[in-house]
Amino acid sequence: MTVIARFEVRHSQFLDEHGEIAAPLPEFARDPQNLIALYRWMVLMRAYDAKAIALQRTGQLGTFASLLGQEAVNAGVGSAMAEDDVFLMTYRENGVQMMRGVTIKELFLYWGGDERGSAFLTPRRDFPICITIAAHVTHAVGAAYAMKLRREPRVAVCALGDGATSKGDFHEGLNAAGAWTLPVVFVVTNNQWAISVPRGTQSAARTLAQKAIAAGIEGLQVDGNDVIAVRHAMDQALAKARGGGGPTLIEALTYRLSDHTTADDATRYRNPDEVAEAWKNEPLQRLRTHLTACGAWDKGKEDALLKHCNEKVQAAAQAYLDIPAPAPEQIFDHLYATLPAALQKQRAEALGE
Amino acid sequence: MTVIARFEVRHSQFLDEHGEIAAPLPEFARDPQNLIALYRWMVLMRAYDAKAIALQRTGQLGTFASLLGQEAVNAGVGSAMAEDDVFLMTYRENGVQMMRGVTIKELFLYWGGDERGSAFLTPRRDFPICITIAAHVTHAVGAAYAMKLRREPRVAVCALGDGATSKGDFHEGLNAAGAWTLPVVFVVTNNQWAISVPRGTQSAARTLAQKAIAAGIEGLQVDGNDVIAVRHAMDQALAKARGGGGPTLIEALTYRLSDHTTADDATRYRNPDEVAEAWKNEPLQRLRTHLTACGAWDKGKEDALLKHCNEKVQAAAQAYLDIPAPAPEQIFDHLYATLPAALQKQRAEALGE
Amino acid sequence: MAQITLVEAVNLALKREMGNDPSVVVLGQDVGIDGGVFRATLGLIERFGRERVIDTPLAEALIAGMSIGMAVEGLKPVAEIQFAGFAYTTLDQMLNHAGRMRHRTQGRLSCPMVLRTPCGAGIHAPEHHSESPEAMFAQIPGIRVVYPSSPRRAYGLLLAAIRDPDPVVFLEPTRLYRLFKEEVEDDGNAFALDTCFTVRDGTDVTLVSWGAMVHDTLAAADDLIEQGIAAEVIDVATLKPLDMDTILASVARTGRCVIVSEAARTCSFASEIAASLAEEGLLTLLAPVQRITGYDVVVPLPRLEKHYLPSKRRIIGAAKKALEFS
Amino acid sequence: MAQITLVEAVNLALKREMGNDPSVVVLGQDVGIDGGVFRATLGLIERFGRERVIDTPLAEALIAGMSIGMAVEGLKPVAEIQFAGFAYTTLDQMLNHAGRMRHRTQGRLSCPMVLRTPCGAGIHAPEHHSESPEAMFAQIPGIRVVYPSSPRRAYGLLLAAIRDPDPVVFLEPTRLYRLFKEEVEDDGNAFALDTCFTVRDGTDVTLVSWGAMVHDTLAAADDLIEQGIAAEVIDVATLKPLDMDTILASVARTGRCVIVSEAARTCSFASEIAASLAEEGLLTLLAPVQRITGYDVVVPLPRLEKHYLPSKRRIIGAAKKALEFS
Ligand SMILES: Cc1ncc(C[n+]2csc(CCOP(=O)(O)OP(=O)(O)O)c2C)c(N)n1
Ligand SMILES: Cc1ncc(C[n+]2csc(CCOP(=O)(O)OP(=O)(O)O)c2C)c(N)n1
Ligand SMILES: [Mg+2]
Ligand SMILES: [Mg+2]
Repeated sequence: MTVIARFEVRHSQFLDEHGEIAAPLPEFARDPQNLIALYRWMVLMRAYDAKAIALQRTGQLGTFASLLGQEAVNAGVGSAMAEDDVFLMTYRENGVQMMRGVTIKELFLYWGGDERGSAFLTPRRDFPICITIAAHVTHAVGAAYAMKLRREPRVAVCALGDGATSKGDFHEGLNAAGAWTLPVVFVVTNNQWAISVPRGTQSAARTLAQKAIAAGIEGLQVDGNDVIAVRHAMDQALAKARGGGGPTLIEALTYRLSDHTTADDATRYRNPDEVAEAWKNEPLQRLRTHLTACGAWDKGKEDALLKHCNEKVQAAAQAYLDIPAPAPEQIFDHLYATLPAALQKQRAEALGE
Repeated sequence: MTVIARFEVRHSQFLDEHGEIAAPLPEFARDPQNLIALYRWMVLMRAYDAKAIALQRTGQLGTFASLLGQEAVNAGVGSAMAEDDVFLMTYRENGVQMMRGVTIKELFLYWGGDERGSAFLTPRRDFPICITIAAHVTHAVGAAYAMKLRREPRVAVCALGDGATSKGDFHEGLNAAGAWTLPVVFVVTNNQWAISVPRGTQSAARTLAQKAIAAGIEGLQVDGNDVIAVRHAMDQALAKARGGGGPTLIEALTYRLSDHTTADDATRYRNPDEVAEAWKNEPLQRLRTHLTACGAWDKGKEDALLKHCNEKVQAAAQAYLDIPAPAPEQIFDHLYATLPAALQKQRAEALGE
Repeated sequence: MAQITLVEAVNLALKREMGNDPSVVVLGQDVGIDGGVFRATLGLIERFGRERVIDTPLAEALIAGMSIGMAVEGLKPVAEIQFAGFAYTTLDQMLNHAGRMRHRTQGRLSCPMVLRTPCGAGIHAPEHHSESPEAMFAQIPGIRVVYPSSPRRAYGLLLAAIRDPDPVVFLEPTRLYRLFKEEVEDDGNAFALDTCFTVRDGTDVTLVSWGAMVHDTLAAADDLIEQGIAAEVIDVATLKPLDMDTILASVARTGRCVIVSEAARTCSFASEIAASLAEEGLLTLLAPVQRITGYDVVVPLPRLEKHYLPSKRRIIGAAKKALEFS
Repeated sequence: MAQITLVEAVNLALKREMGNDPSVVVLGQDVGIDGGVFRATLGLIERFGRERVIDTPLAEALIAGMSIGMAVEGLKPVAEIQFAGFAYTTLDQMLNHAGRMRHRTQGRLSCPMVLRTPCGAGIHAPEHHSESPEAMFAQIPGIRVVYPSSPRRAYGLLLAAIRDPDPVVFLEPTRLYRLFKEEVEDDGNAFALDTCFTVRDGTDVTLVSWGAMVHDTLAAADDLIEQGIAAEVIDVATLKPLDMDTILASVARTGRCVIVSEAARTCSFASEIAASLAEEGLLTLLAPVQRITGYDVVVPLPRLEKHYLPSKRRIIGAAKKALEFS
């Protein structure tokens, strides 16, 4: 027996769960102002999330998937990407979407069951939310292929969950991205649960980062509650991709603090102690501790920020609620570039109703 | 950055391409009679293969996929399996099928485009040849699950090609087999080509064995032209599976010496030098050299064996050609346990023709 | 006898058959401790254990493919696909393998599996959660497609599906899961898998439907009778193989037929029935057949889905139009 | 003008459009140096390079999914699925994503891709190599389905498919790939994507077909004329959206219609046309519509496939039967 290949999976963390510095900070994180910018986004995400749930509970929004606990992954990814990169996402990346220019009103529209919520113009080329798990991994490969073919210094960033790594499309896409050395970054947000299925039931793989080995690409794990670690890994992966170095898979370890969606009741299958434990590890507190320790943050700033975020979210909610319902015939709009004759008849049928 | 997981891929070989012993032989291989038994099967496979191609070229058989060069993989797998294990295969494992009791006549029937070729009763529970690449990987998982549930000491063995490792079903099945620690052995016959697509185009992974890492299961590489290495790896993997140790992926390195099928012309895309080089490495010669060196084989035995195999194959071909054509209405047979009324009408329609 | 909902009837049939037959296993996403996102598998894991009530990794092709492997190896898997919108990745396995296993091996092997999935719109669900894929499955030779529309039929047909020696796709209308209750006796009696249910007798027009739309169709029939029009209502329920005889016999009496289904129209199961009428029932038809179906558009998100689903008004309009011919 | 085969016409259109438009790329298994297993992509890699003529890993869902990603990002991918039997794994991507991209984003993004695949039986191919999946694709809202039956139509329709701003599934009849040649001018002219072709005029009966069966249908029409029966033959070619007007107009003249297709009958495209006739053409029908199709069985292996494919005799029989009504 000869050893013919060796692999390692590394883990990175800069701020530990107590907000203490665990490793020398990367350049960008040495300026607290940069971290404050990230923190502000994370607080806005949390305010948005709370509002969305409140709207849903009062019958003013459809089923909603909370990103509670995953703010650091969102902020790390959203802040690292360039404007003309392309983002391909699941339903739990609304935070990244905001940072890229999707308005909160549009996000509410989406969850309100209105197609206009995916019609956002900024970011112009980002894909719509992908509900069918992992299907968008192959879309990311295609988008990245187009960028590479045209010699553009752009990157496709594809976010997915731990559950998604079990799906064939994930593997097919990852493998192809490796085969063509494409400019794509896969971010696996390992929040430990896929609805009621815990990470350990999903796969015997010790880490999800090691899924990259099958595709012959680089995989690494980061503390997904440490926004610095996420951002740093993204910076490196994006730079590598832009430089022709090919794909990277980043497993971001975090925790889904909420129910799967508002239609779910996680107490049915999840130990409350585990959730309580996870709360100690949540990403906002740790960053706030660090910023406070740096002298860059205090209670006054915190209160002002919370107020600002709540107002912003409230205004967006109102704007959303004020939008008139779409016209019934919108179900025929944009189905094709030009509505075929056969469908014009059906449209008339529908209007005749 | 902390290293949180390390992996290795190992390669094993006992007989090198010159027939020299490269590593201490495992127990079974120390008795030349055991190796002669394997050799006899390999020679029969080659005779069968040549006859099948001859029949196809003369219009007496449909498209045929040759196993030329892959005899050692076939013999290693076929000899290691227990009778009541279950084999799930592609079109290039006719050698294993023979060893498990499928008659050569039945194999010709299959390639002759006759469903009766998959109606073999021995081995009773083996699956039919799977043409849709990698779909049977998930079947193997289901079969292995059933065995485990019933506490049977049986194993599902699933053979597939290098190309098949790019497919989603492969990944979904491998991952699930790992998650449930199922009694299944995956044999990836890496013959370097998937029709015209070379192994390197298929994936950036350095080895195909490392695909196992993504599923958290053991993966190893063997010299697939060394029947001892294949057999030994199979013995170990089967024992492990039977003992509750879960799945193994074995990558068997070999070479497709033939065209992809009789419908293919490999000279269009493949360098003849590469093929000539591969011939030096083919599995029969090396085993013969070793057996001869052991004093267990000679020209007389070889000639007798060739004659025997050719006669056997010839007789099977004749038996195949003598079988009357199936009745037209067979297209309705066994579609359901009992033909539904709606289909009885269609059957009558067909008979009325 | 208890009054139970359709989803409870599904649960009851699963419990019954898992108790009867140790080879029955249930698998899918969240079918274990969560009891399935709709609670169809509630309580099964407690009663039958983790080995027979299997939470799978997130992979639908796997779920279908491993069900095939299990079935060939002698188990009777009942797989759940969480929503029909995620069932399209199972089509390859169902068509290329499940439906062929018996024929391909000329009876040596078989594939007694059930693929259950919730179907249909009208529950304000997110995208991909309101699909009606019955026609895709109905195209597949060698399989059966069943689509109950009441608790009692769900119970009797699911028992039949599990006991059937061939693969069955079992579609469950989410809109009806909890809409109403019915008395269901847990008597273990299975229904036939190839007979339509005439759920209301009438002489003027035949209304044919299945799944959730059966209820809108019955509601339309209620309104019609007040207007002096007696509609016969057929719940197809066992879509494939199709019991066309019951439909033809009804249309022979009424001379008029409206087919009501929420799936998009093109190549739908409504088209199949209309085609069979054009072929075998033409001489008895007094008016054109009408398909009142979903439009050939993407099933809309919640805000517009009611404009997509055939309304009672459309059904009534079609029935009246049919009666204008003489 | 050259006499070329259907597969050569496909190749010609690909060459033409790759030359015209640098955003067109071709991808699939063995489409590169091998030129595709049927040689449809022959010579493309030499002319346009490995970056635009892409040998993919062995993964059909990937091929469809990455085509979507490419199309959204501004390329015009023309993907080849090696045989239609391996295209079922693309349905999820085509239905859940390709057909929805434009609507879902309300016009912000679009998906101008072509998914080509050889279809149909009759070439004595192994299992899964003789499938006719047109109805599955035709069910999908937001996409087009095209199925040419001659070199000229293959050329003009493929150009149209590539230029179309929406996803098109382009089905190619393997049985016709090399069966006959036709003069095809490489003039870059695309055909309309929503108009049937009336390939033979007649007054007694309308025969409707597509794909390889158009030729058996024409052969039947040849025989029929000798028996004094003038059949009109329509090649549907652009299946979705369907140009039902041409068919209805013909049936209004002849009063009789036989639909010929090799796909299994249930929920087939033949059913769709028959259903539309029952709905919109009933008053002009003088005889029941007949579907002469494949049976609802697994497409047989080579030895029995001829018993599955609709024969000329069956077509002629159906036409005559239609004429027995008066
Ligand atoms: C293909 C597919 N199957 C099933 C579902 C239903 N479903 C929605 S979310 C989910 C779990 C996803 O888990 P994970 O990938 O870990 O993402 P998370 O929800 O934790 O962010 C499932 C099974 C789906 N949307 N798509
Ligand atoms: C799903 C699917 N896609 C495409 C094909 C067509 N096809 C048949 S064999 C083959 C290559 C398979 O390569 P590999 O897995 O390496 O097996 P080998 O032929 O080398 O034994 C392809 C693409 C198929 N049979 N199934
Ligand atoms: Mg998760
Ligand atoms: Mg190979």
